[in-house]
Amino acid sequence: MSDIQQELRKTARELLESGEVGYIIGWGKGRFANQTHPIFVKDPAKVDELVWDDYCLSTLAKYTQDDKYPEKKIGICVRGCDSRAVNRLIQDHQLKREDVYLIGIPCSGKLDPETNEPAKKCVECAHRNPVVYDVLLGSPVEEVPQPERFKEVEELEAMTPDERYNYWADVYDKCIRCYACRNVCPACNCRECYTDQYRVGWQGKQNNRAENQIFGITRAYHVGDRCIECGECQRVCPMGLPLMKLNRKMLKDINNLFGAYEAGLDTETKPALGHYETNDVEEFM
Amino acid sequence: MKYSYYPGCSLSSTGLEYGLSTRYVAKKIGMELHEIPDWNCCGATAAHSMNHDLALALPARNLALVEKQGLGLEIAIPCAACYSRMKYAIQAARSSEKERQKIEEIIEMPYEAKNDAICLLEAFAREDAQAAVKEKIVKSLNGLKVASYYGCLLVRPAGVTQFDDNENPQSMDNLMTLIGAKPVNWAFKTECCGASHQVDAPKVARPLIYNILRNAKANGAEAIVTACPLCMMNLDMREFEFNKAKKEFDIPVYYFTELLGMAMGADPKELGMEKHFTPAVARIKEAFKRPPEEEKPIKKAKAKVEEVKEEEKPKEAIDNE
Amino acid sequence: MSRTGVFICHCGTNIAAVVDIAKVVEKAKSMPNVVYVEDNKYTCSEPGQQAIKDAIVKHKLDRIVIGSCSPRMHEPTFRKMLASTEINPYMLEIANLREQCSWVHTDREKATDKAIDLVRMAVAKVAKNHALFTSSIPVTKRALVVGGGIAGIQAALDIADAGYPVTLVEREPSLGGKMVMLDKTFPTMDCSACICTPKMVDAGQHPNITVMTSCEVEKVSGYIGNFEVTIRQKATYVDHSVCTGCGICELKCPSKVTSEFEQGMAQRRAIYKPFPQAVPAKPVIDAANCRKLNGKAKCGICQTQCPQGCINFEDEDKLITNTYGAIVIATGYELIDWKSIYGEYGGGQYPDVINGLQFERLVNASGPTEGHILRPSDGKEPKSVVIVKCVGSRDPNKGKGYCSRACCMYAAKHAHQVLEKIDNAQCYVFYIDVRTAGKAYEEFYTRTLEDGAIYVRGRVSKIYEEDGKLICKGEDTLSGQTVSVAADMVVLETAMVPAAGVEKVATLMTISRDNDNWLQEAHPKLRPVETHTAGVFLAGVCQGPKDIPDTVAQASASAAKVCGIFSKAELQTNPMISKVDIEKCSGCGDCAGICPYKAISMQDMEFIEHGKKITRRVSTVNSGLCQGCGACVAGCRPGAIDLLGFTNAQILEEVDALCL
Amino acid sequence: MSVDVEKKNVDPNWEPKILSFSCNWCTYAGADLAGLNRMKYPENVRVIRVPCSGRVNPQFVLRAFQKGSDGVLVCGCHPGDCHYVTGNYFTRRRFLLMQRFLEYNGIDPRRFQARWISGAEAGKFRDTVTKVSNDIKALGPNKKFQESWYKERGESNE
Repeated sequence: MSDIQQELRKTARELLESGEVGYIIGWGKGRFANQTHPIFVKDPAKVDELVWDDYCLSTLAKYTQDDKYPEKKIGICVRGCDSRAVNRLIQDHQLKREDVYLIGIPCSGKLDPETNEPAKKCVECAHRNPVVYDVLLGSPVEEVPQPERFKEVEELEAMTPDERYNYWADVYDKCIRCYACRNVCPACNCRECYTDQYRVGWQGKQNNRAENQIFGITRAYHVGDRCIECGECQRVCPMGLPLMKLNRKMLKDINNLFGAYEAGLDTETKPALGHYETNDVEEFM
Repeated sequence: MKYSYYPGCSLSSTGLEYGLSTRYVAKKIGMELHEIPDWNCCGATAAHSMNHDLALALPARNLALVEKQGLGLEIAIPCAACYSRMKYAIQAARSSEKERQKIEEIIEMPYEAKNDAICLLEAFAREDAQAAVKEKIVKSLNGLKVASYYGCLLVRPAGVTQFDDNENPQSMDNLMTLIGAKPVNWAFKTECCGASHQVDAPKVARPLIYNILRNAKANGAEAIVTACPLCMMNLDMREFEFNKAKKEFDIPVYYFTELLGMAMGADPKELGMEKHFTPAVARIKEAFKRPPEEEKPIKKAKAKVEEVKEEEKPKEAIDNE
Repeated sequence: MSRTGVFICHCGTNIAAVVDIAKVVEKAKSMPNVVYVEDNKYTCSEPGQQAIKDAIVKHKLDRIVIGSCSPRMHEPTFRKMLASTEINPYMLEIANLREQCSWVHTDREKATDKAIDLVRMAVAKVAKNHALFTSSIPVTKRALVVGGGIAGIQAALDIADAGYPVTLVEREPSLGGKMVMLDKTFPTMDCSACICTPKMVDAGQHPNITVMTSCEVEKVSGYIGNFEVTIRQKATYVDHSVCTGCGICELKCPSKVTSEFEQGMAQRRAIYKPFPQAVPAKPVIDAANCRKLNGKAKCGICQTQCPQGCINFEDEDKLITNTYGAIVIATGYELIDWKSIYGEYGGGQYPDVINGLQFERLVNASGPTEGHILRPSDGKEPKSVVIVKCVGSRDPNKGKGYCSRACCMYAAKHAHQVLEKIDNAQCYVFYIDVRTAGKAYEEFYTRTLEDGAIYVRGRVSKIYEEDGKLICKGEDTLSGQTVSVAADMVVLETAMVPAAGVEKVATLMTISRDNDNWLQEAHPKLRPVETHTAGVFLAGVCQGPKDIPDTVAQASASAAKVCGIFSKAELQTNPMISKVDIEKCSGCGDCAGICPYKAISMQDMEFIEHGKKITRRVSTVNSGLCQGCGACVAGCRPGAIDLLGFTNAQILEEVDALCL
Repeated sequence: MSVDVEKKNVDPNWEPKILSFSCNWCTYAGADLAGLNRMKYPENVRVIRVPCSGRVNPQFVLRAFQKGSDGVLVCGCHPGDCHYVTGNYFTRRRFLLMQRFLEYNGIDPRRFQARWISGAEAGKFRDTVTKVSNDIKALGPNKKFQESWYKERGESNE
């Protein structure tokens, strides 16, 4: 692991000294060994703060949304999921490819700081190598096929409508509407989220079960055809809600109804709800 | 060129020479024909005019046996009637699940309509077979004018057979050009020969055959070639009958496999050719002795040459104007 | 605080019979923002409307809800009424108390509850209505007519006579289309050239019509009143401004080509006028067959022979772009390719089996045989002629399912011409039905029978050649016998199919086609010459098989529609269109992808954000193109784009009102 | 804390509240035609007119359930007949997904239906409304996604 870290620091120093990049978004250590968090390195001297270890979990692409009109390129370390996030932001016209310099790092999965077990999102990850990058550190790792991509969803589908309602009712009772899931998600890139809009009437602001359910379902419906399955929403949710089960349900239906689909692998394939086929499945005759 | 093979009843009775010549030619060009073990009669017109389920079950049993045989090959079927019945059975089983289950009940064997059926003519009309036949030709019919008669069941109903053009089929004509014969462009290729009605309604059926022979003669046919035992029997036997009353037609009738066999140097007896009503051997022997035709394309080429010369002529005229 | 007025209509007894009007009025009084409620026996009548106008003034109302019949019925009426008051016509909502309440329910109490709910929904919606104003778009008073057959010519003449400039585009080297190929026209048997060529000449010389032959429409954009059309002027290698049409070049040209105009029965030269009376009467060079242009030889005779020196071998296609206010499509038809479908009629191997247009050329005085009916094979006069009708028509499994309408009449005409021009000729007509649905059509058919044409009811099953005769085997269903006719020549009256290339024209104009590829009219009975694309009209057979009288009627109808548009200085646009809130729009472009009318385009705009000048991509709506369907609004996640008249807020209010 | 949501024994004279979004050019015209022919159907469907079924945002359906409607019906032109050419192709995709997603979150599939009804199919409109109304009557009132759940149990549950 350390030689990639060395290369990362060397590449970062070159990029910063050459002035090609304004700053670099990477991971840095917190106070404890299992704590890594995103950091922004501007000064070539400080590149040694950049680390690459088992706890680099958070996705970095969404931070580009805080600096939408950079003078210089932004350097970002991209693993498999980050690179797909970058593709998604480019496809949604929220990021220009020429505004970012992507340092690709093949990732063989990270550890969950609490349990020191491989993180759930990494176990389920189907694209460990970056799909887009300007430079690649280290050699690509072997991809792990994911036959049980929708297992959890199928388990829920097997329940009766009432059981499912009760399952989700318990989940939404815990939701505190902190919107962390929305803030971390690369697919959630609207300028003003529908939940923040005043008096349009989409949805109340109270934090009760009904409003939480409507928020959960609407958000899953909004990002359903754009979700890159990076698992961040579930990881960052303070209440530990199984949000990926919602997104994966949407993806399962999109795959069954409109053909095999994985978001963000390139910038051409259009999200499912953005277009149509005249011979789509017909159930409303 | 490997097929499961369903000979059918005619090929060991009235159409014996069709069976012999097929075996001969297939062996010559290396086409493997795996006869279906314990095959049964396909029911032909008798079955489908009396009972719908029986008409589908009889051919389906053979198809089920092919599946049990497990070679996973297409089934080559010489006789047009058997071919038509098999095609109906396959289409019925593939188009409705209910029909397939009823068939399975009657024949008490599993049947999933996996294999396809084609007529023997289609097997020979395919590129690989035509190439193989070309290599084995030793004698040419030297421009013998041959009218190919397809009859009805080989090409109709188009939805079921899906073979060649149902109004103007060419596959047998192409085979004939391979062995040096000159196919005649006539209009009765797919007209009905009256089939079994030659027996129960001669007054209506005989004119049908008479018209076919008359149109063949009118277009200069020196022989008629068929791919169905019933067409063969009707044309051959009734021509003999007409000629007995008044010598009018001199057009022997052959199976296409017989002509292929002869062109590969077979002895007429090996192919059972002496069994024909209208004497057939003489015409072939005479054709072999004919002077080989100059290559047709040369004649065409000459025509092209004249054309070009004519074009150049005005050019000089222009220059010196 | 808005002041809503609610007016409940009895509609005579239609609503009052089932719905308890008094109870609805009572309940309406307590609805939010409602300050005045009144019921009226006939709200749509003059006194009814006057009552509303008075109430508006008296109670200073600013929003109106009317509980009456379906909005599809009287919304326009009540909007016109409001236009004469100071309330904006779009501050109005209508509750459908008749078609969807009183007429369909019997239980008085439940129907009344439903009526109250419907009024409550309308009141809740109207609270969120905004004043909307129609905007006007300029109209370019120039028409484009695509297709130079009789339909295109007639439409162009009518529009030009009304004083508007017209561009008449025809892809062949001359106007005239199919009609100019015909010899006589039924039922009056007047000669087609005598009634078509004068119209062609009129179109050619009309000051308001610019005839553009050998041209095709390349690109169309824009909307009604402002179509931007690019036309490709194909290279003709002859400068028509200088050419006098003397024809010397046509005589000298060495290379002979089968003439498409003569249906392949005669030859023309590489430099040619399709037929003597062509408009414009000037030749063009067919590059594929000209020996100089296709590189076969160094010919160039026409250039040396031309007294005016108007041959230019370096001519190239030109693209001409212009704006048009309205477009009439008259692309016409062609005959079905029967040879590839009907093997039983010989599949084209017998030269004496010809189709209707070929017969027209034979019997035409300026045709290859100067009007004598002679067999294409040996030039002899056929003594017995068989005419076969419905070849390709009314034949769903081999040809087309529809009836081509005109062939019954021109088959009778052909029979009449055979019997008239060939002495003691025999003419058999095989038919399924004889359809003579037109003025003097039946009389024309009976006269053909009297001339001695033998009509055999049945289809021809097979045509084959034997001893020089064409044997037509068929059936006479009236006598139940099979019939066999030995004919010298057979004329097949084949089906009409849309002209090749009509798909391109249809997609350019964004109009749809029915499943036989005919262009789709807006409504078969009520709007036969209009299409769903405003400003694009249809004329003639491109919309479906028809004969010349109907074609000319449609041509004049579409011209009237065009003049209707041009009579106004400006066009009012539909105000209920999408509007973008550029503050909320993140420029993701989803809406642009959804819009079927390409009315939404993403544009970069200047903004000041955090004190810094930046340009950002936002969505903009073209008010002329947007038809107000709202598909984009439902596709916009933050709700940045909204549909005026059916905004998110309005619909959500309606949903809330129903359920509280 | 599971909630006994589906009271199986539904009292007979309970009237469901059903909301229907109908496209102006086809289904709304079909409904008017049903009226013209004096066809009869149950009273508990309220129609909201929209220009095109493509205008219906799936969030409206969520809102309807949340605000207390027992069933939602979205209707539009048959694909290919849409007055706005492609509106209903998007409707079809959106509601193929939303229908499954509602079911996944516990809403009984019969409570949400979508149907293509043309301007001439008055009979089909009446039959669809009657069928949906009877389905929902059998299912009983919908308590899911409802704010009213809190009113019954007082504010402390906020």
